Amino acid sequence: MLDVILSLLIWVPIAGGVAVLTTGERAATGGKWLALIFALFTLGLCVPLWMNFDDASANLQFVERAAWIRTFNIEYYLGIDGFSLPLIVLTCIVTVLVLISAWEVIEYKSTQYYAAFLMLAGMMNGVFAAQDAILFYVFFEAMLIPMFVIIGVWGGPKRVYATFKFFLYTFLGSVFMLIGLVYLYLKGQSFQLIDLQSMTLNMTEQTWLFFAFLVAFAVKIPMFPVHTWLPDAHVEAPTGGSMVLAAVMLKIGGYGFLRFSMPIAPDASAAYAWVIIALSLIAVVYIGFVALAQQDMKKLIAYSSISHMGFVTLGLFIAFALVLQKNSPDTAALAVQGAMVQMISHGFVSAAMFGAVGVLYDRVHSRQIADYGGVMNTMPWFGAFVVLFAMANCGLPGTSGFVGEFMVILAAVKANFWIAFASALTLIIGAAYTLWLVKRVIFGDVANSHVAELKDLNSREWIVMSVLAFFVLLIGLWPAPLIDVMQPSVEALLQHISQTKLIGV
Amino acid sequence: MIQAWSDLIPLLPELFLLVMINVILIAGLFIDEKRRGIIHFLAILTLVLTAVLTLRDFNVGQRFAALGGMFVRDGVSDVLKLFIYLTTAVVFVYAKHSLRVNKLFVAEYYTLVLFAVLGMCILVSGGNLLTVYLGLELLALSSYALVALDRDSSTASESAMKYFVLGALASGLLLYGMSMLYGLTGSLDLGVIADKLASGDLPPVLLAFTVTFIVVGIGFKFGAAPFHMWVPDVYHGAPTAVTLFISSAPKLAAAGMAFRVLAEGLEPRVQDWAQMLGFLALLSLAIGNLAAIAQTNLKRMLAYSTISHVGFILLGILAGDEAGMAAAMFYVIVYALMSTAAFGLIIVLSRAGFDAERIEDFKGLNQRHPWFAFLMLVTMASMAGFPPTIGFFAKLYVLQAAVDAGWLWLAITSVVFAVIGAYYYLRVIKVMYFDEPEVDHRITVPGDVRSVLAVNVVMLLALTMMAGPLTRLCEQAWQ
Amino acid sequence: MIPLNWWLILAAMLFCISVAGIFINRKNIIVLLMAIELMLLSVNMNFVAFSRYLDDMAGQVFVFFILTVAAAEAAIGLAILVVLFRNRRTINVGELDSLRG
Amino acid sequence: MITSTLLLTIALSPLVGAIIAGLFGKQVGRGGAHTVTILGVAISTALSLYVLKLIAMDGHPAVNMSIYTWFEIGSIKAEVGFLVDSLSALMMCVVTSVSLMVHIYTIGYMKDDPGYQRFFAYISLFTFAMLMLVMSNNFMQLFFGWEAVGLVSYLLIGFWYKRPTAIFANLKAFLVNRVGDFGFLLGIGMLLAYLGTLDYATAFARAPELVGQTFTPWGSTEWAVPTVICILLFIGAMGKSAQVPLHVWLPDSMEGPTPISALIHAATMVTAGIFMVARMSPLYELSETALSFILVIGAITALFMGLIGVVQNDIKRVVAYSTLSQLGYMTVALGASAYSAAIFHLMTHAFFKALLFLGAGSVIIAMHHQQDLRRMGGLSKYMRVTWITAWVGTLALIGFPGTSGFFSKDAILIAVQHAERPGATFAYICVLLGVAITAFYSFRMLYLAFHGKERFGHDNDHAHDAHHDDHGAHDDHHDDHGHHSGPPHESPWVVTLPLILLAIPSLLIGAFTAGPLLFGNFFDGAIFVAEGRAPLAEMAQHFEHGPLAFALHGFITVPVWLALIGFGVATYIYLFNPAVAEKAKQVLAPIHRILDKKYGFDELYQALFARGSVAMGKLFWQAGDQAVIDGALVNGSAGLVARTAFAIRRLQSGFLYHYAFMMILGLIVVIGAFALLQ
Repeated sequence: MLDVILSLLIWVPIAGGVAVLTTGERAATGGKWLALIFALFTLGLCVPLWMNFDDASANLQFVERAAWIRTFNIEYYLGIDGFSLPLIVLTCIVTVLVLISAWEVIEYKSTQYYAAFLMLAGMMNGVFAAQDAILFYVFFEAMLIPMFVIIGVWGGPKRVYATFKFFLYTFLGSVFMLIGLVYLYLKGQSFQLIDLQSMTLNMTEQTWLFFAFLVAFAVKIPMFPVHTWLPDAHVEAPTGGSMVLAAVMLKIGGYGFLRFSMPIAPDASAAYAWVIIALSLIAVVYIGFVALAQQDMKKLIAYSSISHMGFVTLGLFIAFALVLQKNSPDTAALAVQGAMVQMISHGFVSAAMFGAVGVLYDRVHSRQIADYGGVMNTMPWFGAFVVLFAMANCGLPGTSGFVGEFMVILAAVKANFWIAFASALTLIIGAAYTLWLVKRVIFGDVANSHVAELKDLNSREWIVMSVLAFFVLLIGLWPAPLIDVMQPSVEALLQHISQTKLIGV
Repeated sequence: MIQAWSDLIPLLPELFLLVMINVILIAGLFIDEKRRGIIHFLAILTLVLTAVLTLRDFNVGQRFAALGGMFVRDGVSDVLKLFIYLTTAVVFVYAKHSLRVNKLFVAEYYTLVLFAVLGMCILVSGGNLLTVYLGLELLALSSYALVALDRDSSTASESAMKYFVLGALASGLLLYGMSMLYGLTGSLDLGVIADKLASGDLPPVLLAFTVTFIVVGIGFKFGAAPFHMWVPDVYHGAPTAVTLFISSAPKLAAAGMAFRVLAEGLEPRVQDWAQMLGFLALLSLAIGNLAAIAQTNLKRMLAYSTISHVGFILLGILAGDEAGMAAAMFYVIVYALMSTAAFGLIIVLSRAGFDAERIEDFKGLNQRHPWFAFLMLVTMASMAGFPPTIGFFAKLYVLQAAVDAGWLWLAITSVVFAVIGAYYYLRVIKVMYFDEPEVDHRITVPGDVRSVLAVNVVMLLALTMMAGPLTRLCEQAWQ
Repeated sequence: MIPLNWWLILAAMLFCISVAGIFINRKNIIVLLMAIELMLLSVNMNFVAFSRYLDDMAGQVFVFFILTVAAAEAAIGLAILVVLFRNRRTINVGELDSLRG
Repeated sequence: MITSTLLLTIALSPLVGAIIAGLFGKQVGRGGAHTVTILGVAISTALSLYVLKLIAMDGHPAVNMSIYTWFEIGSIKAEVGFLVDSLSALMMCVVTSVSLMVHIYTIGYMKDDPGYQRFFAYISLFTFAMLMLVMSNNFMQLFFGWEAVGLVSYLLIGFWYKRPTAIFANLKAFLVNRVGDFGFLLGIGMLLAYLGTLDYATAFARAPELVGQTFTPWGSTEWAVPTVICILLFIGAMGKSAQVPLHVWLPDSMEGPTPISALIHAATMVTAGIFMVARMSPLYELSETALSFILVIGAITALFMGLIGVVQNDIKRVVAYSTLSQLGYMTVALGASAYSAAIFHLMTHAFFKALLFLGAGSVIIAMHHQQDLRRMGGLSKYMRVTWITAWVGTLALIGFPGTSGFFSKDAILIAVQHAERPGATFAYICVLLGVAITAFYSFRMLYLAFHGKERFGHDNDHAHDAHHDDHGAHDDHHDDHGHHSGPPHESPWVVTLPLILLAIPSLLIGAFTAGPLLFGNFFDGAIFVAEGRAPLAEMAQHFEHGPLAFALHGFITVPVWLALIGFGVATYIYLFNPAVAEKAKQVLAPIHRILDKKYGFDELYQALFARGSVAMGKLFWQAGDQAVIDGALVNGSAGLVARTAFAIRRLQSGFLYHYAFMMILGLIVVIGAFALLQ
């Protein structure tokens, strides 16, 4: 089984989605259970995956390789390393939680809802497992359609605008990447990432490729100034949509940076790292302030996601300065690790925050902060969870949110004190917008009749919240396992980017 | 003159087709309304048998010429023909339903379509300007008649008239170019012409002038901007069953014509016509994608989307080399599949006295009939070129060829327009999935249409798994 | 004898006139049909002239085919015209704009 | 023998208590909750004392062990581990013992509160966090404890989350602390960047390398690395230990229940900054500049926060301001590199300030949660124990010779007097004046509360309303406690017992420990003072005749006289001639207003940061995101496309001749373009 486990991780959920679709609306409950079983099975697959993963080597593991379209030497080429593994596990966990959290909430076309999420999960696993650029691109793009439908069908009043914005934004970004890939293929007659990464390219080529990739992934992650699709998408998306979007889909941007931009165009990345660093800092500070001004809970969390993603890009790209100028690979590793941990952590935290908003929305059907206040009085357990996740969101030590930011900031100090200075401002701003939100929603006296008649978490929501809380604390208190899994790949990456590709051109 | 009967062997499919057409023509006179199903069956049978005959000595990479080089058979022509038969057969299946509900279920439809098919076969096998012209006209004249099939529809007759006049104008231009070419090279045989041009002792400006006329003729058949003006009106005005046909198979033929005349006859002047096609491609992409956004009628929208697809096909052709031609061929085949699927779905939704041709008519389809909604979703995704549909690989193939031939800027422009184009395909999906249904009558579809449609659409997905063989086929056809 | 160019120029002029006829005329569709005929004739003239000067029969053979096709074309054109008139009660080009946009 | 098990037990037993009380509060009930938590804290208290004994008496060597690796990336390693030496051992004892007292006290203070279990969970959790902080052997864990105590403080200040004032105060506290942590984290980052380690031992060992290294913030400006690091770290301390200008959160934190004011905002958490600087003494000794900076900041805090205390009418706020000023004293000591003196004062202060707070709390219970001094008076005859212990605490606070406060404060004063570094003189003046001020407000509070004529009674309810106007709404809290009026009465034993237990060390601990802590070798290896710096040398001479002699000698020293002056003035005004107070208020109106407005820090911050940042956010959002990016770029381009689309659509006019013309035009264009190209 292990030699096809990646295929299973991709196709089992997709097949499950199809199966669920066929059950139709009449057997909705059966469909739900079927979906949940498929999701759980997929999650179960992660256990052998993690167990048998050799965290001592940076090589691809569980490799599956088969010719697909010989004409362009496109292969069905799967394999994972330390970067992919945690993200795949994250995807599977979040998917299960999303299905559970939608259990009684989604009545309209519920089987389609579940099917969409299952397919989405398979495609996202595909993105993280693909080692062939076109295969990656196929999954990368294919994901958009289920998400488009999810937001559009089960979304809020302004969903049409949001979905189109989301879709076209991402699509526009990715086509440039496609051209870049085509160019690379024509140069090297291969789409396999390994070949692309080892290909020598002169500075001009690298620069063009770098920016082609940048557009694609900057939109996805998203970076300032191409971030405005995210708040709209989140506000309109159903809870599950927001959870997956924030927890996994954004990560694909960061993942893309370290799979494509950095290794394929290392010299250009080094030369233009300052662009990304500047944008990341803007994301951290500017977006932080924007989040402070939000009146809509989901918008606020969406903006905070953007600001947190700033740490991912920052961590990835200060690595260049650290390796090349400061010549301290360890700190660089710290930075990249920080970025990765930040991604995983944000996966859980943001999912939790959106889940929490969903819990409130299901009861009161409002996302406006002004409509709440003193929720603690009627939903003490919920309040406790929210406070925990809020703390994680503003990077309190002991929660996962702290680890990534801590590492990135520490590394940044080595790279340049002022970068660290700017990024560390998140300690203040992040705490400000998160805790102000908590103050206005959770604390205080019962604000209105809606809040007065709130019921505390039911067992279903309990499961979701506590699982997320578990991981938030686990990573926060003991990140070592996660980091050890990634370490060899990180070192390999840094090793790779530390050598210029210009030689021989 | 004929050296030997064996010389006619390559023409066997066409000859058989011709015979059968006449049979059907006559049968049509005697078979009455109720038993017209026979005609339908007969027509499909004809196509199948013709396909069998074509396959009989189907051999990619091998080329033989008949009638003193007037009629050529090689991988390109055969592959195209096979897909012409296939699409036409599918068209017949869909059309029957539409014709029935629109009281147009007449034998003429079948004879005319089959004549058009014959014309296409001759066109894609044309080794000589004369055969090319005859094939073209046979196709064109039958199409004009088809468009006017619905005698009582004023829009149909109007669009037929427009089609006719513009078509005549276009063939006039083409003929003028042919005459000049004849005058310059002293021959009508494409092979000889190629050699003459290759020798290159001819006045370039005059040649360029000539080439332009021929390109215009081809551009018109494709419906490439700025010679696209007929496309929207004809697609819109003609009965859906006819639009279904006109939008699919003839594009294959047009591609074949381009291959014959440009890639073979005018091959030495590639730098001339490549640039012209570049201009056409750019305009087609721009006009097609932009104008489609502003449409409310689905047939019209698809017309503009066709124009934009033509832009992509030209993108392949203008690469000028084998890879480019193969790419264009792949694209046009895929396009034919997508187009039949799209119009097929329109037909599925239409009922007596009501053509579901406005985009609004698809509102809430997901609630009325999730399966068809899903099929439409896949079709639209494929047309927009989203993975994992085959439409994506078609675009990828073409882009590769264009970039390889040094048309990077055009490739980039094309993908940007593809993104703009995505908008109106998404709008269809949006209407089907996000909106509430307005009408709520049951959708009743004959089983054959239902199943063929399913296969047709699923192909758009399944082909991505098996994109290898198809691409290889196109490659070999151009070895 | 008359140099080739004269023929060509004459043909070109006829061609231009016919083309102009197609898009300048805003009245009667019949005129369009005539213009189309004229266009084909000009092309025929080209072919004949060329075949004469190249003394190669192919050109003239082509002409025969063109004439035949032209006949067929005219027939279909008129047929459509009739249908159109039945539906519209007019053959005025300027009124054929129900399909647009 | 100090084993990891032992230390883990010390650290974790409060955590266990917290978890049980917090998650299973309903199941275990009130009794269960306080039993488990008190048990947990009691265990770690006992064990901490045992550890201290081992280290102090049996000369057990300092222990530095790592429990598990938090992460390891190449050479960069973050572990969770314990460093237990005399310094941390002492802190552990202070923390646990005060915490224990507070736990017991809470049983009485919170007995009617619905959040009983939650409260115990919090304070036990706090104990755990504080222990992690003091026992840490590396910066990562230090930062963990640092923020964790901040979190619990946040939760506890907002314990009565219905009160707007409370949830405002806790947000404010957290954010101000975050400002400090911001600097603190950067400091850690600098350390890592220049020393490449997060581990204390390694860092201190390599610290000398820093000397002479410079850091270029911009252009050609050059800063000494040690100074930068130390100041950054100290910014963290300023946040936690509420030094000017980051002090604003502490007074507001009095919105929390009194026990935590005693535990967190007097005895332990706020002293974390002091502890941290002492812990980092090997670093701070490298930077004169940083030390002077600390000295000046501390001095300012010591004097000016004390002054505010003079005009406060809320009994808890008076104590709070005195805490601020005492923290200033400790900081000054640090600035004078008299780390041991600072720690010594930290310890004594922990006891007597906790005592005072709990005493205040006891009064508050008696007055049915009336906190306004103007509504008290003459309580001495109703609550004897509280009254006496309050006297003890006050004497210790003003440093009355013989009390523990006397030794610690004197040590600081002498240290500052003999420190030769920029700002020392200024600091000395400040702290001297501070002594008088301290005495004045301490006795003012004492008299207003326990002596003079009773100002409470039948107008009690009215008093409440008046009181509301002063400080937020406490009404819901009243509902918690019912509203039994009638004469005040002594609090139950669970309240008075801790008072007594705290009064003893407040009186005596100084005398017994001053010798070893200040002049002995107790802190050797834990606290490092540069060669030739002996801030307490002169004091040592006086001290060699033992604490008693020293105490007697104390009576002829300046500070004590200043204290007595303060005492005299307070006694005259508030015991014999209250009218003077009013008169003084009129005469010194401007000063009074400045003090009453607390120098306007709050208003300034509110306007500048709170409103300012929200306004900026709105600006960014509406101008940047909505107007420019979305409005102009995104929707703008979409609109452009749409307009073009409709324009092109118009080309399709429907007229045959237009179509034909278009074709011909296309033909001509192509040919023309070609002619040009050729």
